[in-house]
Amino acid sequence: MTAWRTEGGTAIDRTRPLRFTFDGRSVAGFAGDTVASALLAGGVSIVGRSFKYHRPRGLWGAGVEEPNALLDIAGGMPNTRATQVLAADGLAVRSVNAEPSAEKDRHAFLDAFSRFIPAAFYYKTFMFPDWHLFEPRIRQMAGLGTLDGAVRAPAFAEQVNHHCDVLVVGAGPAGLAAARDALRAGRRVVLCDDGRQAGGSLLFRAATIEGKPGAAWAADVVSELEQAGALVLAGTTAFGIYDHHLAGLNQKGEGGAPDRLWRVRAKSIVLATGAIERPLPFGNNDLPGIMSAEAALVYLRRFGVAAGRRVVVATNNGLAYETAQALSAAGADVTVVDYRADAPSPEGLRVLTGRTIVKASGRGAVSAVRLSDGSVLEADAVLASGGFTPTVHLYCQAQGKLDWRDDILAFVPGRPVEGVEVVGAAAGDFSLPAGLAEGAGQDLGIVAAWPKSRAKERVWIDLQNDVTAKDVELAVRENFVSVEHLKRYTTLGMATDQGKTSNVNGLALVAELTGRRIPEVGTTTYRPPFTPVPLASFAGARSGTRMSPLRRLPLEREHRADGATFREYGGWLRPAFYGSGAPEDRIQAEATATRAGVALFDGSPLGKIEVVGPDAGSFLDFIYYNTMSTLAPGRCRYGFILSEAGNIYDDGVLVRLDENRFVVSCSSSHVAGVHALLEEWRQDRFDRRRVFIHNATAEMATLTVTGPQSRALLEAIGLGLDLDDAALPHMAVAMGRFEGQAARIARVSFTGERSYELSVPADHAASLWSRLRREGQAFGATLLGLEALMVLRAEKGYIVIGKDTDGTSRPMDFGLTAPLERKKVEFIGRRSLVTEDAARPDRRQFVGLEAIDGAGVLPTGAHGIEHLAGTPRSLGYVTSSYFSPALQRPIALGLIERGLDRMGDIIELQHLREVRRARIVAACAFDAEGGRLHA
Amino acid sequence: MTRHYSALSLLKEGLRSQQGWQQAWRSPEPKPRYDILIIGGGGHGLATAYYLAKAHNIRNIAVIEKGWLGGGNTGRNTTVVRSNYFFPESTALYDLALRLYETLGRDLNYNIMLSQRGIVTLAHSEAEMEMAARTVNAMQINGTDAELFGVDEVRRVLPLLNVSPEARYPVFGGVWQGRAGTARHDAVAWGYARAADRLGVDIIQSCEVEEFLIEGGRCRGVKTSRGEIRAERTAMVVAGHSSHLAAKAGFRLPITSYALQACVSEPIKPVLDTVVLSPGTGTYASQSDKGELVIGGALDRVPSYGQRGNLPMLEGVVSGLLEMFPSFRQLRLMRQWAGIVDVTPDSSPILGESPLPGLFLNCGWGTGGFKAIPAGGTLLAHLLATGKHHDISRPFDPDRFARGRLIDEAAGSGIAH
Amino acid sequence: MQLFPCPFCGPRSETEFHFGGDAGNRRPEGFRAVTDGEWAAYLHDRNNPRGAANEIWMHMTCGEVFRMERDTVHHGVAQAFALLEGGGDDGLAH
Amino acid sequence: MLDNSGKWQPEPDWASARLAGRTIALRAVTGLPQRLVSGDLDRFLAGHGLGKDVGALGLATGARYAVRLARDRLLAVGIPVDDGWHEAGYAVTGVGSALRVFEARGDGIRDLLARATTIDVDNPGPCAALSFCGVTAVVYFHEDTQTLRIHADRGLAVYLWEWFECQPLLSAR
Repeated sequence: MTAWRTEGGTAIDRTRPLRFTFDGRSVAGFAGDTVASALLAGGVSIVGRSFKYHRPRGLWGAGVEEPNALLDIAGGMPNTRATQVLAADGLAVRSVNAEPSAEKDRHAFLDAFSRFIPAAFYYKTFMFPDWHLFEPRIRQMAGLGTLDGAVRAPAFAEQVNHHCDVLVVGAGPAGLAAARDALRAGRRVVLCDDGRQAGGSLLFRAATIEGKPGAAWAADVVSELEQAGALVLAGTTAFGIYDHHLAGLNQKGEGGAPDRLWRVRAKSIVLATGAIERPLPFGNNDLPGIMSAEAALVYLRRFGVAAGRRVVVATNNGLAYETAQALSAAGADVTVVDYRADAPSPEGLRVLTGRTIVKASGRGAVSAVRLSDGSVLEADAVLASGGFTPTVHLYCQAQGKLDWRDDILAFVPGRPVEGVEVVGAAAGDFSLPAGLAEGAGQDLGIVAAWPKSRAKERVWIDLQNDVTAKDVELAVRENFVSVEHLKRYTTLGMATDQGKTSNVNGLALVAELTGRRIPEVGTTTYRPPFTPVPLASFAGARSGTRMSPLRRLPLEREHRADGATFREYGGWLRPAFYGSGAPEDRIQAEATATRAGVALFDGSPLGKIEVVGPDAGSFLDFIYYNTMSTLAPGRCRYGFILSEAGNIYDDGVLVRLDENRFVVSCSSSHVAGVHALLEEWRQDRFDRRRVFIHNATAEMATLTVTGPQSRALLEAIGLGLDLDDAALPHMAVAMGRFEGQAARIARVSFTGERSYELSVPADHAASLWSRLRREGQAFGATLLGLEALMVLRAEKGYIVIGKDTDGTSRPMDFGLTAPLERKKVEFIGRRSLVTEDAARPDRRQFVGLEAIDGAGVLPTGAHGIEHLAGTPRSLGYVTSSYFSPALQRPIALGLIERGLDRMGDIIELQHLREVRRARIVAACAFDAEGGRLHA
Repeated sequence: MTRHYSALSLLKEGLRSQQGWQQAWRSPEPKPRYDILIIGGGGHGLATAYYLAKAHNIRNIAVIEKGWLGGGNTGRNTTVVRSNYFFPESTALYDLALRLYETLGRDLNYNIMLSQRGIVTLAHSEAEMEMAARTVNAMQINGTDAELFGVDEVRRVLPLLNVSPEARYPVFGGVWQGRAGTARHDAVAWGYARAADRLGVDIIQSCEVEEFLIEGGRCRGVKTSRGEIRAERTAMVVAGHSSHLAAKAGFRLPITSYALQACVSEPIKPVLDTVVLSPGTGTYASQSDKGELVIGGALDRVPSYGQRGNLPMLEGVVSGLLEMFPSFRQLRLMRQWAGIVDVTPDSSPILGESPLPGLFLNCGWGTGGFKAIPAGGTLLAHLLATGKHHDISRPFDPDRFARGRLIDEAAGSGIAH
Repeated sequence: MQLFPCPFCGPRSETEFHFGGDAGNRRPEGFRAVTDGEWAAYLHDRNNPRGAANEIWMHMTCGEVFRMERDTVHHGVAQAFALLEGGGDDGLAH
Repeated sequence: MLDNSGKWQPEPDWASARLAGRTIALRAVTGLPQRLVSGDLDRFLAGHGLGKDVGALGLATGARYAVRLARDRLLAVGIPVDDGWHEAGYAVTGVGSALRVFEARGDGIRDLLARATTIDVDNPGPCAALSFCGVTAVVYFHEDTQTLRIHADRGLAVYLWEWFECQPLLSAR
């Protein structure tokens, strides 16, 4: 190809030259050039290598449809289309899939073996001795671009939601006219176009609209839209239409800025997405120098680049004549090969009618074409138009169905889709908008030029995936005649261009081979995105700590000052332990100090969901496994909440503040779930005027004072209430005051020690905490992190939902059967507790496990096993396991089959193929009588 | 004609312009009566037919498919095969499938491109490491391969994974199953179809069930868009349409249908050698032989039969991938799609006779149907041929719902399957 | 992203909603008399229609539990209905 | 043992925390008395001399007002009333500590809403509880339509702040 710069070029600024490198070679261009236009102008004819056969490839298109010119941009994105990236000074780009360069690709020899690697050859071989011996090499050969593992850009993409009345996709003449109409009718309008400048075909095809040159008219319409407040988005691709008229738009970031994702919710959508030119099927139609006729017009008018000096324009329709005339006027030697016998011959053009191209030839680039009449035309560029395929992807995504039109040989939108209108070339209308343009629109006047079976030459259908007509014939021969089978078997249309240029030619060939009409073959499903969209655009702000937030404690600042090590627990950031030193030592010391004196623990994440109203008691009887309406005001009760399937969903203490007000203390990780469960049953089953749910978890910080000295410490603080055990026994609650605020004090223990949970408004938590710290010094108060708390509660055999239970645990597995036997009223999950499964004797039951082999702490996750006929079988597993500082020996909890009936039995435990021995014991290992709760 | 596939036959056909290849399967007209009728020409249905013919020597079989072979979930999944399950019942089922997959290419004379590149299910905290140990021990006891990986071993198999402690989901290790991997999904359907066709099975595409023929309280076949087809035993193997067909047969199923989305990036040279799943981000990924990153995540939250992608779930899944692999921020999304999966209350499949005698069920695989195809086919063939459950399929009978004896992997292992 | 109409709040994004099962899946009461089969049908069996569906949903941001008629194939939403005050007694709730 | 205290940034000093972009500025508001009220809202509003409550992007004025959160629930701001059940038919729970309040001012409010919510600002609806940056928040205007108030769970306030910080709209650049 000997392309050259002409005069003109509306997109480039010749006063601003620039240089970049392609495969290490320096290329000159101007500001406004795409990499593609600069490569073309710079005489680079081989811009890439084909996927499978490594054939040399040149530019085919000028926009999103480009199948060949894929580039890796240094520090940027692999597989970028040269037609869609602006040339810039210092840019370094490489062709993909070619080593060391597209010009000299070391795998070019593969083309000579093409006959042995037809479509889907891999299904037929590589089975012996085994596929895995061949696979690594195949993987190396496949793929296109190369990822730079060190690059982590783009870092961020904005995501914007927008509502409008009318979204117009495509700012060509039809789209502009539609947007202006909607605007003038008072609608909220969004107009987007994937080009950097609005105008579409008006930017390169000659037209006069409302007395103005097309491009000037387009600019005027855009300024009218913008001035009236319409949102006009250039460089923005509508990549998907989703449910309920939601359009996904990706706006290209200019000047190194990241892209931006728009989610546009439109009452109606106008698709003015134009049409894409098809290749003509002839032998070697993939040679560099063979280009879309429309793309050649774009390069000439927009970028001042003529595709060749000796040009053949080959066409089966009338639209390619503008290319021929423009290139001729620019000084190229042009011959038109018109497939139509009765084509009109415009003055000054050499037109050969009623002839087709049979074959192109040339080494590395096209040099000549042989015609159906046997004649040979020399050419350094062949500009082909095989007709136009309306861009109906978005219409189909919006659940539209296509109709075939014989007059334009194309699929067009069929039955209307509510709220979606298709206009212009996308609807098969190739004339300019009615009433606006002067003179007749261009006449497509197309004749068929489909690929034929049994051609001698190799004719490419899908350039990017290297699918030829022979591949399609093979697929049909093997009965892969469904259009989806054809696509998957040959990979036709599955490349990064998603078949924009190949789809219809492939269908036409199948139609011929199977004796059907093209619409009978059907089309494949169009799926988003219309063109590839940066993954970063979908991620938006979701990364790092913004990926999914943790809840933060009101006292986080205080814990940081106390040297807490923070960990994530059930959606909260919480202190694991305090101070420096070996974590295990710190944890043991905190646990020991708690039992010896007093500890302060931040239990603020504990759920506090208020249930208020005259029906609260009967409501909670239904919610809980346990009876709750009999709870006296000022008292607390432990209970389970089950799922309807009878499995334990959550546990916790219910507090009754007064006749009409309860507080559900659910697990900190279950607050949202329990809240929703309460709301749902309230509205679905109860009188929603007589019971209400308020989630006050964040309102109250809960500070736990636990240990034998806890009462003494609280007395030193003075909370304005009687702390005598008669007035405030275990499992009672009372109201006190702190700094003039109501403080709720509950005698509830998760350590087995005398404990007080102090709940105060979170804004007052810091001063209560510092008061406890200050007064606590006299008692040697320790700070207790969550890890040590877990040890303390395990010594007592208290369960942690989700750790000591799994999704199949039922209350009877924990020995709690009384409510089922005694409770008179319905509750969630009740009927599921009398099924065969719930009654089966071999359930996994909650027990303690005592290591008897002297080998230290049992591994959590180890399974109890028994052997049946030499085969191991799991009996359940260790759920919690620690070294007990109080007992000075390992302790463990587990769910073991029939465990409650096997007290004292010794079982084997297996962990990572090693076997341990343990005795089944009661879950509570420390202070079984519970005396310390009252000590 | 060339029937057998091999390097030699490729060479031979290359020399004669590929003219001698035989049809992969015939396109027969339906007969009025078969011994066994299978509704659904996806992987499970075709495998059932193949094993009926091969293992039970029953040849008078038809598979009817309303669209094109493998056009349902067989052609819409993320191609992962694995058996890293918790309960012995599940391990027995999925490991049977994996064992059959290991020899399937040679068995079918069709390269299904089984690539046992391993799967690592990441653990992001010490608590998740304890759960991972629980799972690994269960798998080892239940007789399948599993290792507990530490962070160094994870880094070795996933060099581009962000294992920094500063990652939103830091990596502590994971559950490794080395025999897991991927297989080419279309090839599995096509391989079974070709092999079943060779054994005489009639595979009839574009044949939609209109109603069931119910006589004397039994299913006697179906009325289709291509006429009545009678059979004494009929199997319904129609993932994504199970409830809809069940309604035609007069019963309801414990199934809700959801869209499961997946997507692929543009192809790139190899960067990801194993399958990786992160419970923290809710994303899993592998790289296909063609170079595309195949990315999946959780189910959509809205029950649906629309086989379409949607933005919210896609955005979550993609951001999860980028959190795991920051360098993937350079890539683009090339294609997005969705399959419709049948979700049961315990996410385990249903295999057994339906409430309508004579009609048998293979459904409810949720997101796990593809990996189970050889087992689903083997077990349903056993049930259809003998009238009795195979030991491995017995726990998956639909009677488990009334007995309360669910096989809930998510509940048992804490890891979503 | 679908738009669902909360009967109180109006149209909101699907991400604000939680699916609550079939409308009219009435909970069998009187646990002693309920058979295994009846209970399993309530717990597990679903209409799961392909096409017109009649479902219970919760709008998570306001907590409203309501009934919605929609299409599971093309995702058109026909209408949403508030449940009756005093419990789901319009015969359509659980 | 892994320590996450570096990864999760401590919360800013809310009294002085500010973010400012070209068209919008953001700060925290402290000390607003807030209560959840559920039940007979008409009686509550009448009993406290309040007019109608405001919905999503509604305009509240003064120091005493009510914002609607659900069919039968509202957020009462600046109205002293005891917690618990009231025989007039409503339940009250204080949430003055539970909800952190942000205030955004400027021409860029619509741009902020477009990034943080999917609400149609021209048709926002009667309920001010909506998903804001992925978390449930109460969102309405206060005093004028250039001043947006956002109430959200205090535990998530740092997340919201980090989300605001990463938006070009709220960066000084």
